[in-house]
Amino acid sequence: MVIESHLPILQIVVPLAAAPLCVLLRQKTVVWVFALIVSWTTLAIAITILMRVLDQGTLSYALGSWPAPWGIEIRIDAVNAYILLLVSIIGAVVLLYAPSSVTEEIPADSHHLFYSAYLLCLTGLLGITATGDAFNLFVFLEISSLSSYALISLGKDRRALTAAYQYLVLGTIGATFILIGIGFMYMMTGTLNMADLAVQLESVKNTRTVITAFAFFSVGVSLKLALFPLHLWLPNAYAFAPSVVTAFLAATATKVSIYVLLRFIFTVFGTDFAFETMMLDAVLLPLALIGILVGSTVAVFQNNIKRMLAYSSVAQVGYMILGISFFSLTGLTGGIVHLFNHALMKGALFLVMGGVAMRIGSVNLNDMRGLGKRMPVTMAAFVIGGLSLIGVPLTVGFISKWYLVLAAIEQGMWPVAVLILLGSLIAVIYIWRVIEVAYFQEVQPGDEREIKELPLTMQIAIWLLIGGTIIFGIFTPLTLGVAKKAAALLLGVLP
Amino acid sequence: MKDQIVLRVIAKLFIPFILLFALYVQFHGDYGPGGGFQAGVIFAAAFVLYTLIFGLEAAKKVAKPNLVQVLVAVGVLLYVGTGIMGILLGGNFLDYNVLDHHDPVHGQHLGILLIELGVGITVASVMITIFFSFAGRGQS
Amino acid sequence: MQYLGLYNYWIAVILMMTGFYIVISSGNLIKKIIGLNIFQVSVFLFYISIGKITGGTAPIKTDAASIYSNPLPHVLILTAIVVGVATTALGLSLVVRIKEAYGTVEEDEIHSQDEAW
Amino acid sequence: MIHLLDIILLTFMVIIAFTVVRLDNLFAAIVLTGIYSLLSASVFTILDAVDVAFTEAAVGAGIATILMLGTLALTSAEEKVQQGKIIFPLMVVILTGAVLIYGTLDMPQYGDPKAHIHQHVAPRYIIESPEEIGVPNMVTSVLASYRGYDTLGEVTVIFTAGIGVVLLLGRSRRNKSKEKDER
Repeated sequence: MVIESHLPILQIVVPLAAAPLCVLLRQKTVVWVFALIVSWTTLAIAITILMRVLDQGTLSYALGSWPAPWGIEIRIDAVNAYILLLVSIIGAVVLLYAPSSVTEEIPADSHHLFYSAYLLCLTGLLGITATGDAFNLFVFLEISSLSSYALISLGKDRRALTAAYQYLVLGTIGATFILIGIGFMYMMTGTLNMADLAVQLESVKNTRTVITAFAFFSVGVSLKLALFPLHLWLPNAYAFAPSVVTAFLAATATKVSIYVLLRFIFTVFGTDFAFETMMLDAVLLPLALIGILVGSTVAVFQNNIKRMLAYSSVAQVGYMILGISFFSLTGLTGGIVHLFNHALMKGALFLVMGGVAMRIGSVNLNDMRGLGKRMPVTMAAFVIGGLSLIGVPLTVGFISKWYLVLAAIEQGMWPVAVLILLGSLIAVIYIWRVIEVAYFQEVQPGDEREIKELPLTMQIAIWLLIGGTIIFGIFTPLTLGVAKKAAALLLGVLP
Repeated sequence: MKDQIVLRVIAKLFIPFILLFALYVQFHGDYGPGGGFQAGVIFAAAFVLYTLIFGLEAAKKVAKPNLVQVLVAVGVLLYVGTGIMGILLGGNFLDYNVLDHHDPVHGQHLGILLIELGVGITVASVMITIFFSFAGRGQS
Repeated sequence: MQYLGLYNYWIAVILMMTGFYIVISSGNLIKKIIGLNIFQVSVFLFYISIGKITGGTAPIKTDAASIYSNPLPHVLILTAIVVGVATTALGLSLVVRIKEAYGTVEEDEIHSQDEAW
Repeated sequence: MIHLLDIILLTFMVIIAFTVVRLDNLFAAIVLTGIYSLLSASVFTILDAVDVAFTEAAVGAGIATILMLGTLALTSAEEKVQQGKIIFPLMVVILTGAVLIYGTLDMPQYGDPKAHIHQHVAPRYIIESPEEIGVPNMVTSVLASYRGYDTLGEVTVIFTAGIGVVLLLGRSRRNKSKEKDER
C-alpha cells in the first residue's frame, strides 16, 4: 500500500472522519487536542500535495476506482493545491488559538459539537477545492455552508441568529442558482466531470442554454463570495459570529468561492467564452472597483471593529476580482496571491479582535482606549496586520497591490490604478482610527481593570500569521512563485 | 394525546410494521426503489409517531438521546470505514471490488450493503435527534 | 409546435420563480423557508424532466424493458433532496431561536428592535 | 409526447404555488407545501424516477412538513400582512425567469432519446451496471458505487444538520438562563 498515492482523498477524509469522532469523544479538552492533531495532519498533507504537484504536475484520484467521467475524480493542480494549503494553514492555526476563546464564548457542554462543526466546515472547504466534479462541488459547498450557518449562530449577541438566518437564505439561493447552472450544463453535455465538461462544452458553447448556465453559475458563486452588491450577508455574519469562527471563515470561505469562479471561468468554460462571448471583464471590473470603494468607505464609519474588518473584506474581495477582470498574467497573479495574503492578514486581525473581545469584553472602538499599553504585544500584531492591509512595503499587502497596479498600468488603465491607490488611502483612515484610539488616548477614567495579555497559544497563533505577512512580504518565491505558476496554468501560457 | 386509548392501541399495532417496512426498504434497495436514506426516514417516522402518542419522555426512554447521538456518528464512520477498507485492501477509496478478491461483483454487493447501512443509521438517528430537539423546545 | 416539447421545462421555471418570489418578497421567516422549499423542489422537477426518455421505464433492470430513463439525474436529485431537508431543518431551528430571542418572526419587527437596541 | 396526467399534475402544482404566495395563514401554507411535495412526487413517478418520488414523499411531504408545523407551534400561525414590498421582488423574479426561459430555447426536446445527456456517460450505467455491480436498480448502483463519494457527502450533510440543530436547540432554555445568573 503506497500511502502517497492516496493523499488527495486523505486530504478530505481525515477531517471528515474526525468530525464524528469528536462527537464520540465528548470531553472538551480531549476533543480539542484531537481536532488540533487532525488539523495539523491535514496541513502536512496539503504541504506534501503542493510539493508533489509542483514536482510532477496534476494529480488525479479516481474514487471507487471508477474512471472519470463515470466516477467522481479528485483533480489537483497548482491552482487548487495552493488553495488547499491556504485553507489548511488557517484551519490549523485558528484551532491552535481556539480553546480559551471558545471557552469564553461557547457553553462547555457544546464544545465537542463546536469542534465537530468546525472540522466539517474545514472538510467542506477542502472538498470544494479538491474535487474535479461539478455536482460533487455542490455537495461539499453545502457541507461547508451548513456548518458555517451553525457556527455563526453561536455568537453571544442575538444578532448572530439573524445574521446566520440571513446567510442561510441568501446562501441557499446562491447554491440553488449554482445547481441550476450545473443542471443546464449537464443537460447540454451529459457529463459532470469538469475536465470532460470543458471538452464537451466546446461544441455547444454558443447555445442560449450554456450562456444561461454560465450566468446562473456566476451569480450563485458571486453570492457566496460576497461580490458587491451581493455581499449583504457578510458584514453581520462576520461581526456577530464567535471570534474563532469569524477568523476562520473570513480567511477561507470567500477565498474558496473565488477559486470556484476561477476554475469555472478558466478551466470549464474557457477564456474565449467567458471574456469574449460573455464579456465578463466588463461586468467584473466596475463591480470590483465599486466594491473596493464602497466597502472601504463604509468600513471607516463602523464602531464595531469586527464589522469594520468585515466591510474591509468586501473591499478586499474587490481587489481579488479586479485581478481576475484584467484577464492578464500579471493581474491574475496579483489576484491569486492576494487570496493568500489577505487570508493571512485578515485571519490575524480577526484573531487579534477575538483576543480583545476576550479581555475587555467588547470590540467597540470606544472601549479600546489605551489598549496599546494594556495589551502591547497583541496590539502590535494589529498594527502590523493593519499596515499589511493598507499595502505598506515589506508586508504581503504590498506585493498584491503592486501586482494589481502593475496590471492596470500594463493595460493602460490609469484611472483604475489610481482607484486602487485610493482604496489603500481609505484603508489608512480606518486602520488609523483604531491605532489612534488604542495608542494615543488614555484609558477611560474609572476603568481600573487589570488587563492581562493573551495566553501563549493565542499569541503563537496570531504571530504565526503576522510572521507570515512579513516573511512572505520579503521572501516571495513561495507565495508569489506558486501564484504565478497557477495564473499561467489557468491562462494556458508558460510562466 | 396520551389518553386516547384507541390511538394508543393502533399506534402499538402499527409501529412494529413501520419498523419492519423500514428494514425491508433498507435491504431491498438493490432490487426496487429504496435504500438507506428512505429507510432511515421511515424508521425515524416510527419514533415520531411514538412520540406524538406517548409523549416525549416515554420516547426518550426508548431512544436515549445520548445513544442516538452516538449512532449519528457511527453511521458516518461506517461509511468512511468502508471507504478506507478499499484503500487497505489495495484499491482506491470507496473501491468495493477489492472487498472480495475472488468475486468483484460480490465485493460491490458487500460495499453497497455496508454504506447503505451507514446511511440508514445516520439518517434515522439524525431525524430522531432533530425531532427530539424541536419537541423538547416546546416543553421547557 | 417545437416549443410544446419544452412545456415541462417552462412549468419548472414558473414554479422556481414562484418559490424564489416567496423567498425575497415575504417578511415572515417561516414563509421564506417555505419559499426555499418550493424553489428547490421545482429545480428537482427540472432535473428529473431532463432525464426522461420517451417510451422509457424506471431504471430498474427487468426483462420486459429495453429503454430506460437516465438514472444519473435521479441520483443527483436524491442527494439534493437530502441537502434540501438538511437546510430546512437548520433554518427552522434558527427561526425557533430567533423567536425566543426577539419574540417575533417578522423581519421588520426584528429589524426595528435591533435599531432601537 | 407529453403525458396528459403530467400536464394536469403540473397545472395543479402551479395553482398551489400561486396560492401559497397569497396565503397569510402559515398553517395552510405549510399544508399546501406538503401537498405540493406529494404532487411533485407523483410527477416524478410519471417521469420514471421512482426512487426520487419515494424520497420526496417521505422527506418533502413528511419530515419537512412535520418540522415546519413543529416550528409553527413554537412561534405564531399568522403572517403579518406585508406592506408595499412587491415591486422590486417581482422585477427580480421576472428578470430571472426571463433569462431561464431564454436558456430553455436551445434545449433538446423533452424526452428526446437523442439528446446529449442520454448519449454520453449514462449509457454505461444503463448497459453495464447490472453486470459490473450486479444490482438491478441502476439508481442504487450509481448512488452507492459510481458516485459513492457524493453519497458520502450527502451523509455528511445530514450529519452536519444534526450537529447544527443540536447546537441550536439541544440546550434547554432553562439551563441557559441559569447560566446567566451564575455569571
